Amino acid sequence: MKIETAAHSDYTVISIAGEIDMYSSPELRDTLLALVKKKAATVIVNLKDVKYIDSSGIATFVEALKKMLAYKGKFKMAQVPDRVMEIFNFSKLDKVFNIYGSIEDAANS
Amino acid sequence: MKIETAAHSDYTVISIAGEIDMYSSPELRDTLLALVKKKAATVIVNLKDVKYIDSSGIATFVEALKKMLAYKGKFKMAQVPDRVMEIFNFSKLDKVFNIYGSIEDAANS
Amino acid sequence: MNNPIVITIPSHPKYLSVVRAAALLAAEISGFGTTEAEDIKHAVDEACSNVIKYAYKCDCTRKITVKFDDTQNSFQVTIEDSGSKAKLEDIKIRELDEVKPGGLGIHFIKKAFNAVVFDKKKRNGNRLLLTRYKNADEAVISKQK
Amino acid sequence: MNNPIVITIPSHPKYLSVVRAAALLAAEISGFGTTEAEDIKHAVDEACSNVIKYAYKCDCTRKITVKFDDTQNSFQVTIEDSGSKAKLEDIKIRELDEVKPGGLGIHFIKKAFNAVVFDKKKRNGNRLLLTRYKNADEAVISKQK
Ligand SMILES: Nc1ncnc2c1ncn2[C@@H]1O[C@H](COP(=O)(O)OP(=O)(O)O)[C@@H](O)[C@H]1O
Ligand SMILES: Nc1ncnc2c1ncn2[C@@H]1O[C@H](COP(=O)(O)OP(=O)(O)O)[C@@H](O)[C@H]1O
Repeated sequence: MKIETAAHSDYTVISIAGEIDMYSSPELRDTLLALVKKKAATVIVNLKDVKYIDSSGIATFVEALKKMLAYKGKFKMAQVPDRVMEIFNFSKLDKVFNIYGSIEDAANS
Repeated sequence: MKIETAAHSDYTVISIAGEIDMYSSPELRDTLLALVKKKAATVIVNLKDVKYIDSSGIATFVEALKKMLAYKGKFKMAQVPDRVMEIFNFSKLDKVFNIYGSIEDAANS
Repeated sequence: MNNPIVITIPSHPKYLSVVRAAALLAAEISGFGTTEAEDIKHAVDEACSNVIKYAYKCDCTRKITVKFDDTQNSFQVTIEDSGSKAKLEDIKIRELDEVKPGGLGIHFIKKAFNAVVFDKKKRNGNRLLLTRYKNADEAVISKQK
Repeated sequence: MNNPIVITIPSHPKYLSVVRAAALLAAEISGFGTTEAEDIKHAVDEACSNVIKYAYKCDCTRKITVKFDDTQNSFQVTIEDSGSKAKLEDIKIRELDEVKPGGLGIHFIKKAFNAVVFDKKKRNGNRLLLTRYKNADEAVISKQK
């Protein structure tokens, strides 16, 4: 897994590539919780190049979402690959996460 | 491995996708030797989507080349991926095979 | 008869990618399509993650052995460890409607496999048997037993 | 200390893809870059193909066991079979300048590994030890011995 962070004036984009599993999700968690700590207003997670996500990756996103909601921050997802979307649907999280087709759409919503 | 054959008036294009190994090379050999049997004038092997080639795959190409040269047929290769080219270089076959950047270049040469 | 594929990894999360790759290919070789093979890969990964977390309590110097058996009617995956015994009453299956981190692994395992059982004959450690029937009817009959 | 990754497959060419995937990941986990890991994967595939062809004479119902050991100084792959003993005099290394099918496998194995030896201690079958040193100097010293 590779994580790239791009800070914009209104939002931060976290682009993730590769496999999110029990090995890599702690690093993802660190990245997201650092933003939570700073009370980041809007975080957009770009999942375009994610090849795999397991339950630890999903748990990480749910944790970040809940922690951001607590201070009224916005946690958004963009460019979710089909296979990852299937996993979100199965987990009944497709309605819980705010999912957008593009980073632009996520930023402008 | 998947093989697609497209017969044109002057030449036949064999497009190979996936991994060429001890398991799949017999099928490739059958395809090429069927063309040799028909004394096909020009065969262009499109390697664009080849992810892996082992020595059995290379041996199959060398065999087809030699059998085609015997009746003055033309055996050409197109769109060789970098990793496959490295293997050809190492095997000193880069000078033996006729390699082109595109199927068009191979057809027009 | 097909011999099985067997793979042993140290109980460190960095080796889970090896098991996933083997699971995907084993499922594909057994004739499953991409979606089914991905589901099987995912389930095996979740089961091995649970071995590391619960049977080995995150001690990453132990061993996990995963066996893939392809028969005419079923695809069976056997996961063995030498860690602490799983207590069945601890394995809670929570409702997916609650939104909370955790508790999803078992759902992914059950999604891919028709039968998920711990082998009681295993003395020390755990032997988890995951079976996916190739024929849907047979799966239903088995569940009714 | 790292425990090894061990994988056993039936001696059928359709399972070579599983060994290749495991070899690539094992090499990457050991810190090799993409080109080196691809070379290692290729070498292990060629060695296993030779086991099927020569040790098992294409009987695809036997077993091949491949072990990946990562140490500080080397990456070692051990390939075991229970087939007929390799006669060293049969293993010819032909010149690459001749253009002919066959005889390339050994070259790819030697490209990826510094040391390629059959373990003489193995009673029945073969145990091929492939070693790649992580430190180039050490490889040179070892070759001079
Ligand atoms: N191999 C195992 N050994 C012991 N307990 C387990 C094992 N697998 C799962 N469990 C128990 O079942 C619960 C649910 O597992 P799971 O659905 O994978 O979710 P999570 O690991 O996120 O809690 C776990 O919290 C754990 O208590
Ligand atoms: N595992 C083995 N057991 C016995 N003989 C072998 C083994 N590997 C290679 N050989 C011998 O070495 C020769 C060269 O092997 P290789 O370079 O892989 O080329 P090829 O298999 O195409 O002939 C083979 O023809 C064979 O006689």
